[in-house]
Amino acid sequence: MTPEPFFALATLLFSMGIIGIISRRNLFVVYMSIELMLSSVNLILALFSRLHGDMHGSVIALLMIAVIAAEAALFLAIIVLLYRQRRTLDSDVFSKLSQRDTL
Amino acid sequence: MLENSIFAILALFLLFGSLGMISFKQTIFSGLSFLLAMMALAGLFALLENSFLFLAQIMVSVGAVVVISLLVMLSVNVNEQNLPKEPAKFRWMLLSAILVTPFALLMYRSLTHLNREFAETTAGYGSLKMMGATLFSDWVLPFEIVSVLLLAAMVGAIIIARKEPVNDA
Amino acid sequence: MEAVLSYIIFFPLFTTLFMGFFRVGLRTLRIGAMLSSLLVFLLVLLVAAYFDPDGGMQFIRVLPWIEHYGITYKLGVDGISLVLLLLIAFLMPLLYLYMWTEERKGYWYNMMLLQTGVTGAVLSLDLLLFYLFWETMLLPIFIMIGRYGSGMRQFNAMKIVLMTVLGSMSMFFSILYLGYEFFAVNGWWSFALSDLSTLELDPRTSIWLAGGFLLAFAIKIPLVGFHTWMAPAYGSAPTPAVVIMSAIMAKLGIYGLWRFGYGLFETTLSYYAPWVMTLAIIGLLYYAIHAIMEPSLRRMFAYSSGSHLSMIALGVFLTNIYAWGGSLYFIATHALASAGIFLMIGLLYKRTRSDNIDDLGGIASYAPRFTFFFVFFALSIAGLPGTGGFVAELLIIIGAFKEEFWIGVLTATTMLSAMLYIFWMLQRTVFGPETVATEYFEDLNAREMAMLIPIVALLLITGIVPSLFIPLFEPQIAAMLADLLHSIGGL
Amino acid sequence: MLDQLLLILPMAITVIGAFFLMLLSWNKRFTLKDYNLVAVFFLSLSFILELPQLWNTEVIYIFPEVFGKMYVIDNFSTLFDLMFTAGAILTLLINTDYFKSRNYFNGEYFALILFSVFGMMTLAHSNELVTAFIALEIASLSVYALAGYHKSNRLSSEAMLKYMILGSMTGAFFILGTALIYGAVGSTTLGDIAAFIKGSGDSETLLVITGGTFIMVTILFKIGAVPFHSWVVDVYHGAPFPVTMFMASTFKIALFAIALRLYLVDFAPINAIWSELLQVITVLTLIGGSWLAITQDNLKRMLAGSSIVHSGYMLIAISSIGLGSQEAAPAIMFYLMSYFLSSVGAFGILSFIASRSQKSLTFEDFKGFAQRRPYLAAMMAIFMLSLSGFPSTIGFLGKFYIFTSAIESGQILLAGLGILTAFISVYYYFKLIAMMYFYPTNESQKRFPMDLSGVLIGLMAVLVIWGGIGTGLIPFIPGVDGFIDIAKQAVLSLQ
Amino acid sequence: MSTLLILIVLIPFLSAALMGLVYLSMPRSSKLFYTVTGIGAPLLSGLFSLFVGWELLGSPTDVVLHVEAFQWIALGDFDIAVAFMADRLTAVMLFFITFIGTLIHVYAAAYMSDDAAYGKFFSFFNLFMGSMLLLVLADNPIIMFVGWELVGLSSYLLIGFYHKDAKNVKAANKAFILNRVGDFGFIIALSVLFIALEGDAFTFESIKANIGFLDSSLIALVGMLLFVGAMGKSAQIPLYVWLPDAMAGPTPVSALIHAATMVTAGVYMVARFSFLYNEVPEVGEFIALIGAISALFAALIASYQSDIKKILAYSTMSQLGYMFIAVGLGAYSSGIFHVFTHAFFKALLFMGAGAVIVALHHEQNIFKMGGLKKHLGLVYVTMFIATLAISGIPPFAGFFSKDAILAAAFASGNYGIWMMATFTAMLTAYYMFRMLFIVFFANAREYADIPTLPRMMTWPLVVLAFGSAFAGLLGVNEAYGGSNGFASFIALPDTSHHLSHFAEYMLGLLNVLMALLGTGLAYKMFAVSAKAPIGDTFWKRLVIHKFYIDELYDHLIVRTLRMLSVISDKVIDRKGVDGILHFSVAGYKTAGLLFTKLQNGKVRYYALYILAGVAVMSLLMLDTMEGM
Repeated sequence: MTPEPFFALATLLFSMGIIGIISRRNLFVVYMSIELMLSSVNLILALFSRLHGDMHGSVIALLMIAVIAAEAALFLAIIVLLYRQRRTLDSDVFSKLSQRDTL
Repeated sequence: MLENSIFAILALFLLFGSLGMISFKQTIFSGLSFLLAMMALAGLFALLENSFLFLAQIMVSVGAVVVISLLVMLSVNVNEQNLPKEPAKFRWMLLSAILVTPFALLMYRSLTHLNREFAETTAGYGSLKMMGATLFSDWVLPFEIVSVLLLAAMVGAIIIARKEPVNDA
Repeated sequence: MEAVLSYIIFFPLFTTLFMGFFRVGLRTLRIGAMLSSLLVFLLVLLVAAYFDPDGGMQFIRVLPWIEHYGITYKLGVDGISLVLLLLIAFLMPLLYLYMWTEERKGYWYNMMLLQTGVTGAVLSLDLLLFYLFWETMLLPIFIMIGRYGSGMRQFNAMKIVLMTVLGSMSMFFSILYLGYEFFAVNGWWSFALSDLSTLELDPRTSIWLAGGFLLAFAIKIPLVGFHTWMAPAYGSAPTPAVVIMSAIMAKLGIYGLWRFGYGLFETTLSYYAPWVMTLAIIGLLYYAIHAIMEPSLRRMFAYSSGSHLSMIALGVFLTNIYAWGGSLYFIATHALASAGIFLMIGLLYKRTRSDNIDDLGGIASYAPRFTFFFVFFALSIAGLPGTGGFVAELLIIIGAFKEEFWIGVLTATTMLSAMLYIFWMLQRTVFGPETVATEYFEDLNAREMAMLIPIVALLLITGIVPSLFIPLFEPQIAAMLADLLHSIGGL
Repeated sequence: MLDQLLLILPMAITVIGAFFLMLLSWNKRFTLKDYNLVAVFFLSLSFILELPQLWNTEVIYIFPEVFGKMYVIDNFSTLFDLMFTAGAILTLLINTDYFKSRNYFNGEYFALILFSVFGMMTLAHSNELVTAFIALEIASLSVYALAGYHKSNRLSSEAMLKYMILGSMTGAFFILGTALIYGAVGSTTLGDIAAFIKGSGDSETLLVITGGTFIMVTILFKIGAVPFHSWVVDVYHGAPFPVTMFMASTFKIALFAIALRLYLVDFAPINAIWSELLQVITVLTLIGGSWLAITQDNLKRMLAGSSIVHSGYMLIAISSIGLGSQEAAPAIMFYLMSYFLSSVGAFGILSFIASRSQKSLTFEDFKGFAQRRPYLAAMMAIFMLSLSGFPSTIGFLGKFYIFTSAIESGQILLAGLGILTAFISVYYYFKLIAMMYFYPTNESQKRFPMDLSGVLIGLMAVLVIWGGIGTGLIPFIPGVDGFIDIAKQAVLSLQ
Repeated sequence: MSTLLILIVLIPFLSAALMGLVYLSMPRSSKLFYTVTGIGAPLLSGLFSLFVGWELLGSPTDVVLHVEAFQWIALGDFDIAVAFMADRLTAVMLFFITFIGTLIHVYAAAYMSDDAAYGKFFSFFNLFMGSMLLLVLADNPIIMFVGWELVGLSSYLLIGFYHKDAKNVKAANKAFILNRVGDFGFIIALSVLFIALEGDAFTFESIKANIGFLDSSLIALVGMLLFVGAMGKSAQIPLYVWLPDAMAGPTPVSALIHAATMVTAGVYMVARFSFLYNEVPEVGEFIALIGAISALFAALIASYQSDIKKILAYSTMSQLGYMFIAVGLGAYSSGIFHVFTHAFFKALLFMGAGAVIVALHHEQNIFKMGGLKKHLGLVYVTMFIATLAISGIPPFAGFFSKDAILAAAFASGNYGIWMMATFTAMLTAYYMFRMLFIVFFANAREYADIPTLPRMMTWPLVVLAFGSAFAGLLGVNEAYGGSNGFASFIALPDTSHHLSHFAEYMLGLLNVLMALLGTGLAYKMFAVSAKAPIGDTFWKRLVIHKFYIDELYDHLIVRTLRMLSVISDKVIDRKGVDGILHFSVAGYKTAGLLFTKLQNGKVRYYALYILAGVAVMSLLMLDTMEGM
């Protein structure tokens, strides 16, 4: 077993996270894409930890899981709030701050 | 060899899970795919002999975060017509995929630049005990402030999500 | 005694702050302003009295300011800056006299700030200090035009600020670069003129840096092509601001050419000389021609000012004693004449609510005193013998001939250029039949005469006995010129 | 032991204050004013306790046996701490009226402010990337929540959403970079990274370079560099006024704490690699920012756009650091201080006015302001002058240092561009002055508000002028040199 | 003695300033004060001038009085003092300027007595006197130039005296502007001369001493340019157009300025620079040619004018042409002699014309006069004498001076010039007698109320009539039995041409014949009845309309300048310079607007920008990695 496939996998995951943020308008998907990006970093951290043979990477990953949880809480809250405001999950709807609307 | 095939299966799950997550129209399907991906990730942690991380991933990421997300998804109960119409979804994906390529290339090339092979792990690697030892010897400060982070996030989330009578302009 | 220059600069500022802080009434305000300006005038006379024409830079005051970058608070006065210093101090009380009935307090505050700004710029010997004053004096002008002006005042105020700031930013860049070069060579920072002038730059850099300074001065003067802020600003600004702009601020551009242009880039400036001289000669005629059909008096004399300033700028680039002496003398005399004419236009505007030539005429029949002063100033702008302007023009023309025959001929067209507009203007403004606006035109009152007579007197004295004034600055420019010719010759 | 405790006391007080406020907010008896006072009390305590450390030039690692070298106390972090606490105090005090006029504020708001201040302070002190990231997240998440605090306002929620999505997305880059660095170095402590870079060749540092690049993405995003800028205008606009003020004046500065620490200590040997990249970004930021600023009618948006330009100036200095300028780092510190003073003042006045009206402020609203409120208008003019870099204000000296450092490092064109955008900025800042002074109003003149916020804004104005022209001539008051010395000392403490 | 020179100049200036101040501060002060001060100043100057002249008369010819009042400018080598000199040329000029000036002042006191701005008038008048005396007495060309300019200024003020009518002001403008055009040449000449002579004192004496060291082409250039100055002041082609219009001023002004003093300044200047012109005779010939053409041209126009003052104006221009013929050909003393005699009869003519105008309540058209002999007997007699003098009928003053000029022209071999001058002599007699006949003889009619002219107006006429009759006798040349006293007194470096006495007689006869021919023609055509000229043929129209020169100038210069002015404002400034500025500002703003279009509010776009940024950064880093 070599680390390269892991690297490729992490890269793909991170990229897919970015793609998800950009291409989707569904706020849940956007939120999960961000989680995905962070998770792929976790994979890398765990991998490095394994390669280095120390536990630092794993600990960082563990802390990251907490960070992910924290972000998730806030994300879910804002999604709920927005859904309550506009009855939609479409991120494009929330564009009242565009230059056109403020000029 | 066994490891390789396990890796292949987990990787496939992970990839399809995340691919599904970003491409399903229905939120709930995306959520479920994401759940799958997260579980596969947990599997990969296990494959990397990181048992504690595996546990944490299952318990926190999967068990708490994703499941709560699913619950929220269900609770907002989005029906078909409230979902965003995304006719150009795949075109956007293509565009962003093209744009993301240089980044991915850079990332991959940098990662593989690290010429390291998997070595045999020392005894107790990935165990709770070693994890705890590292955490509480070297990483006390981050661990401490993560608690503040969680607290702050919680306060924030409560403020944001709390229902209040809408009376101010 | 050595702090006297600081008092001269900051006295008006402190007066402003003090009176602004206590929100004094209008009466106190104007008496205070007048007293402060008179005090400053006395101090300047004191400086002039103790001034030694052969002594080079005097009354030098150096205090540390931003020590880390070697920026100092350095002041000093020499023959060239003394001329401007005297002018400012002389004009300010007269302006206050003009403003005496002005009830808007902001007017007074701004004028006092303006005095601090322009005086500071004249006396600073540290480049950053100079830049500070150079920019600061723009602010009161901005407010004066935009707040108390007429016409499209807001737009015009913005225009003058933006165009002048463009110039000063380029100068700022050059200052920074010079400062750094000095640091790179010597290992310590300094922005003092005397230090930076010792730098030996390579010609290419030097040309670029000199260009930065020149742009600032070209806009301030303004040379042709950099001038479109001028007429709108003069046209919109209230009279005291116009007087300061034309009599002092524009002259600071010329002063800058000397102090910093030649002070820092002795030899490099000759690279630009053909260009600037071309622009100046074009300006001399172009502005004059432009003024012919200008219906607004203020705008007309804005162009007139431009025309004469082009001539002064030309004189600065003609490196001989006649042209330099003439330019410096012209700075003073043109300042007086243009102050006079703009004050007259202001008085005219107060009486008729118009400075449009088409609305005027026949003033001579009702107001002989007004007519006398108006015609006198108009003619002194045209370089009438007996007024200082004639002496100055004569000197510059001779200097131009010293340089080159054709430059001389083109410069001598100044004899004609002012004629083009002045006389036609006089015909339509003060002479001819009266109009609705000028019926029952009130003649000048005692206060207004008191304000104008010193200017007239000084113009006559400068014209009849220039030898009273020339020795004040001659040694200075002779020394500078010798230095310059030496370094050009040394190349 | 005790002295070490004393050293971290300011931070501890902040977080304790946050907890205390959370607890208080359960009790319905307290009014907003009480919360405000409590928050200000804790912050001031923190500030006062921190102040003496400014004269402490040693570099101290706190509890090295437990924390390792993760938590550092040096002059640099102290200076930042002081700015954060001061910024928060000013934000709270100046906005007293604003809080009163908006009923959506409550106790948790102040807790969140304190949390984010705590995050920023930790960020300034952290000598380790993961700590820095978590600290950044604390600050960010609190600010996200603050930005969306006006829940019934759609703009506010939208601002929060945008800020959060984009912030988290770029935040992932930070931790990705950290991971890469960890992969190469095996440690995330800054000292170790520096040692690693010094001790290894090109190919080994490659991972560190990529990691550094990714970390830079986050920093660039947070300071609003183009093309990572698009959130700035929207979020500044959407967020409630006190929050915008807090973000613009305080939070923006926080990022420079970690950026400077990284570039000056960590990446010092290799940071020339990024100079080209930074130059490109700087050019984009300067031009794009000025484009954004000149086209705005809304003042919050204009200030947001202009804050992008200010980031551009600081980026000039950052790339100058990479190209070996000695003066660049203190220049940034000084610029941060000058920007802090001016923008706190400007936003303070805006929020002061906004607290009395419900609509968002545009240039038009300032017509005749000088007649209505001459003192406030004069102060606003001072802040605008400072922001535009007009001489005799502190903003001018800030720019002076930045451009000098750029020239020092040979980035003459960049300095030129910086000066050009400074020129363009004159337009939009002077436009406000023109609006205030050049138009008449029918409204009668109002008295100067001699309350706390008015006095504080006045103090800021005096500081802005003093910072621009102050000399050491007047005894007992530090002149401009004092400010620079502080900046220099702070930077020196890093090395 | 020399200090008198200062007083001569200073007194008029001081009295002008005094009267001006009094006028401005107390507009209603008594006329007596103005009259006394106004007449007193030139009278005093005149007395002092007589002393000076007496002094010089009793000294050798090369004695020059010098006095330095004070240092004017001293900058580098440019060391100019306000200094005065008087030699015999000066003395002559001083004499007739102050003498005739005083007479005209007296005349003016009566002529202007009803004017509200009486004090102003005398202030300007004395200013003029002072300027003219400054010009004449100046020790160096620069001070001379100052006087030269001040003369132009005071003529501007005086011509535009009746400023209510814009036409008069316009005439004044024209005068000053064209004078200034001349000054333009003058100042260039002076500057070139100064630069060429650099290092030496710049006085007439030192220039004279050093002129030999200069390149002759340079001298020619200086000479030409100086003459440009003279053209302006002395109304020669092409700068003459101001002179006829300048009749807009009060008649005493016309008499003083445009007859006796100011216009002769050009001739004086050429004579003063005679040492220079003697170096370059070809320039002199050019001057003579211009003089001849001007003389003929003006005489032609004068023959068809109907405004009494305009006729006199053109006649002045014509006579000035004679003077330039003389000085151009090196006959400086003849030229100055003509200046001298001309001063008497031309002043007389103007003042007589003024008397007629006053009598007819400001009627200037000669065809509305006629048969005035009865009513204005004294005026008629004096004007008749003046007409005889100007026509060159012996033994009146004009004959001797004009004859000397014609003889010089003939003797120098410039026959073309001589022929033109001779023909002009005929024309002169023709138009002068035409005027005289029309005004005093033809179409006699009754006039309602012709006022009695005050004594102060008439007795100066008588004085001048004596002068016009006998002044010529001062310079009777040898051929007519005289001793050429004037020329030997004035002692100018004349280029001497020898002409036999017979030739002189023949020339004199020819002149007289030509004058009689002109007189006869005039008598035949106008003595009984006179009709205004009608432009029935092209040539007549051309002459009546003064060859359309005014119109030509108007179109060629004035309108072009005005058009250029409009273009510079509307096109160059607004479209050009401001256009570029506005274009760049608008461009920047448009770019800004386009850029802010990116700000569309949609978060995924924002993320896309970030990704693009990341992509660019990644590409840059990949590129860097390649290099490592």
